[in-house]
Amino acid sequence: MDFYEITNEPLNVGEIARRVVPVECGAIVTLDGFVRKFTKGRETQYLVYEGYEPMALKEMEKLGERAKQLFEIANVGIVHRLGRLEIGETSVVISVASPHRRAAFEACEWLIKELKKTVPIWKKEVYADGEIWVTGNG
Amino acid sequence: MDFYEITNEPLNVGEIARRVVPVECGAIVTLDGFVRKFTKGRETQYLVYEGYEPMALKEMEKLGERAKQLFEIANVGIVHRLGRLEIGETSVVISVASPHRRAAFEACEWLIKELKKTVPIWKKEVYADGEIWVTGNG
Amino acid sequence: MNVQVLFFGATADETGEREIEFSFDENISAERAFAEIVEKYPRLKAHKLLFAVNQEYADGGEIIKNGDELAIFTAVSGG
Amino acid sequence: MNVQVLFFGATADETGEREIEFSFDENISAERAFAEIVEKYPRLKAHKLLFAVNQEYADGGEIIKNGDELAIFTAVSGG
Repeated sequence: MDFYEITNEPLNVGEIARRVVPVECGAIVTLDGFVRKFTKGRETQYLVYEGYEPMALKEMEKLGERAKQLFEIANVGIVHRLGRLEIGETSVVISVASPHRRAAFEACEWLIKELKKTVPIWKKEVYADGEIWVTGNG
Repeated sequence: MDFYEITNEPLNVGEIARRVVPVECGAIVTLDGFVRKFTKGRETQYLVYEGYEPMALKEMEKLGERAKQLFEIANVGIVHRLGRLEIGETSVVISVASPHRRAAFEACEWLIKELKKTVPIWKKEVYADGEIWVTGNG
Repeated sequence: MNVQVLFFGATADETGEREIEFSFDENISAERAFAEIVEKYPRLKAHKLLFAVNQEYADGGEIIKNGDELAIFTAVSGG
Repeated sequence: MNVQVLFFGATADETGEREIEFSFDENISAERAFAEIVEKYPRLKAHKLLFAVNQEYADGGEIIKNGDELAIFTAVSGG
């Protein structure tokens, strides 16, 4: 099963990863992105993620479909969390299942790179002395 | 925290992944290897993993140390399960945390490839009409 | 002809709005429509902006129709 | 001089043993020691074997000491 979701609830990495497993597959590669305490030496207190939800879901699904054309993979799952996230909490989980692990590694890495370029979600870093909306690299 | 473990209990992928997280890191890449239903078209009923446990732990630790020399990663966790595993159950989890995800992907892929060559653990595939100890590629 | 215009993150902060109604002449292109909106909220010019029409990235050539959903935002930073 | 010899997986099946005691002359090399064990269990010759001394892969040149732990197994297949 492929799935693309946006949620305000905490993410369970293992549970998400297992949902992409078809019987013919032997490996899942999962990326678990989470809130860093330090960004360029500055201490983050917490983050707020905001998304253009319907468009973000469409873009996530496009990425999954494109990944399945580019790589020999079986299933893709992408779940992004929105709202306030504390240090160490998972913001995004991307799981890819495939019969051969090489393709799963490649597809998972491609998916996170593309997600950061195209999926309309924004991150605000909150410091002790201010806050800033992070701008991606386009 | 790095860790290298062998267990007869079911593996919780998410719980394992989170143990490798240091505060300065932003991504964990996790490989979740599991029991396939079909191997070269033949239907597996279940698998039995056997290990030379003290040596396997030493070899796993060597791999983790080597990975930290080769790649810019913070922490490595490797947990392998032994005993009887049903279809779909996780046999091995390798989690790598790093500030930059590229290194985590590379290190995780390197670790599973090397683990399959050097860590003394063997897999027996049990079919309806027999069983076979799988021999690795050395 | 009326459309909805959505702002997110930095563009919501700059405009003080998250969602507005906006009126255009018929047959306006996306490029001209977005230019009009930016003129109304000049603080948006401080940013490199991305534009979407009906939840798809716009190339500017789209013809805006009554009831369309437009969005203006900065380079995404999810993940 | 006595050592322990461990078998795993296919080598345990071939020898019918998981752990045995084995006696050698003093100062025997790992290469000669493993050759003697394989002679006693000739069915092992059907396999490409790997050897370990004290939980480290052996290169054959090691000198076996009293109480050492030897192991004979086939190419690993974990993961």
